[in-house]
Amino acid sequence: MNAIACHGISQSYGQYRVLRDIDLTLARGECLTLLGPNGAGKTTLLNILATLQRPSEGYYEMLGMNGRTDRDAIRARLMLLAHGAHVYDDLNARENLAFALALRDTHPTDRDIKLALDRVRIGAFADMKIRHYSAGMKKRLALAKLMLARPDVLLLDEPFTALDPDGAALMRDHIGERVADNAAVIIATHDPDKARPVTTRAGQLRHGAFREIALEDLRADGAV
Amino acid sequence: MTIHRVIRGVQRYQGWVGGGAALCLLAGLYLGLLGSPPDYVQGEVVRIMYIHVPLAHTALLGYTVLAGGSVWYLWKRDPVVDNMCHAVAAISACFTALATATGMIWGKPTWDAWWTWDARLTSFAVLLLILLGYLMLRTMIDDPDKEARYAAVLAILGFVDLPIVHFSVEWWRTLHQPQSISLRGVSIASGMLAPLVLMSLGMSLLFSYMLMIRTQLLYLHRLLDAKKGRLLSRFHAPNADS
Amino acid sequence: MAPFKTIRWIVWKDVVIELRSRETLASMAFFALIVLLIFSFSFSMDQRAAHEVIAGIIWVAFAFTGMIGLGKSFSAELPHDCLDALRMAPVSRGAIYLGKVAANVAFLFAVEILLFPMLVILFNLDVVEDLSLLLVTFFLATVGLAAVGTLFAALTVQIRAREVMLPILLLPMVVPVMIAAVEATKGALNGDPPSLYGPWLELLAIFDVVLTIASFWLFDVVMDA
Amino acid sequence: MNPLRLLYLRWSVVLVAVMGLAALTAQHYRDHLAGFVPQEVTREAPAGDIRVAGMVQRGTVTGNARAGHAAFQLMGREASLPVVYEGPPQDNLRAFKTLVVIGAWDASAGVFRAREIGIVPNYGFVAGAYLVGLLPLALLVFAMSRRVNLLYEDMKTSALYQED
Repeated sequence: MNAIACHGISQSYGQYRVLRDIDLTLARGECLTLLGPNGAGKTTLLNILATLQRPSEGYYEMLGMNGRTDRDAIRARLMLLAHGAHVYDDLNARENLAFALALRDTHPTDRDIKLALDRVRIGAFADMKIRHYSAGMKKRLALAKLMLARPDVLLLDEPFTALDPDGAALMRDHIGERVADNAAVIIATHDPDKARPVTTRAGQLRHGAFREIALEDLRADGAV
Repeated sequence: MTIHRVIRGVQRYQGWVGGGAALCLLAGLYLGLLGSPPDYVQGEVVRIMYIHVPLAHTALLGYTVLAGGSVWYLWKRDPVVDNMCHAVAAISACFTALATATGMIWGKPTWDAWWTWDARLTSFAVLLLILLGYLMLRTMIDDPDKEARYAAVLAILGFVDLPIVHFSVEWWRTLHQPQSISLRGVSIASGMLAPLVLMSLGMSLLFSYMLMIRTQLLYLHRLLDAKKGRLLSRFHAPNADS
Repeated sequence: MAPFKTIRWIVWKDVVIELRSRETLASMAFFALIVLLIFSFSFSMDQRAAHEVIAGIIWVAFAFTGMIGLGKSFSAELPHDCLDALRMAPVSRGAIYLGKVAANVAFLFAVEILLFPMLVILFNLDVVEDLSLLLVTFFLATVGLAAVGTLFAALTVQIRAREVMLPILLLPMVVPVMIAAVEATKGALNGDPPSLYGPWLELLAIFDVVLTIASFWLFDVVMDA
Repeated sequence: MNPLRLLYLRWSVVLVAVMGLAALTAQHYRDHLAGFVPQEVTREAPAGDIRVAGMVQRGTVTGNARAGHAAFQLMGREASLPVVYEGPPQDNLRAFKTLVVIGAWDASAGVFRAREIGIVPNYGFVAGAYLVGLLPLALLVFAMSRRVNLLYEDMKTSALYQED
């Protein structure tokens, strides 16, 4: 059973076609690093897979579930790390984690949350309002959320931006751990060097069309 | 490029519907203006009924079609159905505005006022506001899928709301003033029935004809956009297409 | 997750954020106060005249205040794309809706209770001894406003010109709530026998039930893609 | 035939039919409108059946119009006209009501013998309502049909619409 199987997914906005006939399958335990210049449709593809929008044409299956009909079941198994941190400014880190995980029907104890925050090294700021967090700290908080939720499918949109080398290493180690744990991961990034150690497959989006590339061709400039 | 089968059907039958509408309306106009007797109380002014009442009925019919089409869209997610809903809304708004206008013209000689807070006039005004809000909403969304969904939500909720609006306004007016000469006070003489039925039928047919035309219009625009987009992306990414 | 738990978490989140920032409550209360002040300047009223128009003034003020509160309840989800997080959450959309409605009713009702003494002072009202029916009126009308308003706030927050579109779409829909609320409030403030304005409360209750059910189902369409 | 030309042809047929109907209607109502005011009747004493429009003078109504016979003074701008009504039962006879009476001038008795009483027709409102109701609809339908036809023409001719 494939973790993700896209069948002819296209997305158009009026006369602009952002995605064109994407056929893509990803097995569990695979990590696909997706390259592509700005406007290539990476975020749109991740949004479609994350059930945030419906493709204009085509459909996908995730873990054997239909992306059109079993949306709630799919949502329970995947997580999207997006540009927005999905946190509330006026809650502190612990409250944000508790709320986000409660919506996923995960109820970590205070100790679990504290441990996760310590692992991403923001345990010292656990009671600070997110309003005062830096972008990197928010990213680390999102990483802590991933660690606690442990979804089967991870969709990561620019996971390394805003992170310092230490944070990027934490992120990469977690991805590697999840891949070893038989999760399926898609990383959309402009920074393939950081993703390379955990990548098992590479692909490229150009003008909305997907094509698989060799791992050796995974380069930052994206020119293949 | 294939044309949607609904649009094909529309192309086949639109001539009959349009011709039927023209015939019914002409016959209805003849009977209404010349062939029917003036009313005992209202005199010649009663002839406004033959245009006002069919317009109002058709506006309500249009709103029912809009709500039904919206449910249909949410069920099937067929863009043609969305084009139809968009078309219905514009046409119903037009019919509602005209029904209100002719109602006001009827009100002036009968109640000696262009506007009264009569339950029907008020509900029609609210209906018109909802329809205009609907059309405005559609211009505020860029994503066509989102536009269709949100418009459907608004239409369905408005349809649920409308009886409550009418009921509450009617209740409110009867509490505040004795019922004024109601438009319903006109007893329908036998000579009046024929033009009324013909005009109602003609207006419903005209509404269907307009709906067919406007649905095609919106559909063709969408087709044009999609087609242009395909050409554009072929131009941008020549390799990807082969 | 059990829907009730989701509702509780959503309400908890909204209330905690509101208690920390006090943005919505403060701006709503302040706005309503300004509206009331402007009304009291523009009609120089004796007590008798006040009784005729006060119910209308109250509900104009509350409706516009409600627009602010309802709009904020979803625009607060916009920073850091929290709305997307809610849309991706594997919980029933209906539970999210009910949680948001509950939080909105709580905020609006709190502001109304807060402003009522101010009204009594500004417009020299005779305070009726039995306020329970007035409170029921306020509550039912607030639920009606919030039931439709929450749906439309969720809808308009995802489109252009949302601050304008919310009142444009919402106000025509809640005409019945406004009529019934004004009539019932008038009756309650004048100390009329409840049998006179009771039907309006029934109408409010019917409206609340019908439109909450409709919005409950439609919220799914608004939030899901 | 060119579909656009066919459209214009169809609309011309409808237009002719509507104009014919309008002419008929106008003719019909002109016949009904031709009438006199009270001072003209007393001055010119026209023969035969005529229609006179005026307002019922207060306090002059005698008899019972509901039973079908009454007498009253019909006020014009300058003079008033004594009217004797014999005809079907009539509800509309009230002081200050503007009426049209139909009958003949009896010069020997100096009264107007009316056999029918009607209220003043208000064709302006009727015409206004029909124009307001139909004209925008017609314009809208015409504009839409034309645009659809143009779009189909475009589809056939323009390079944009080659088969996929």
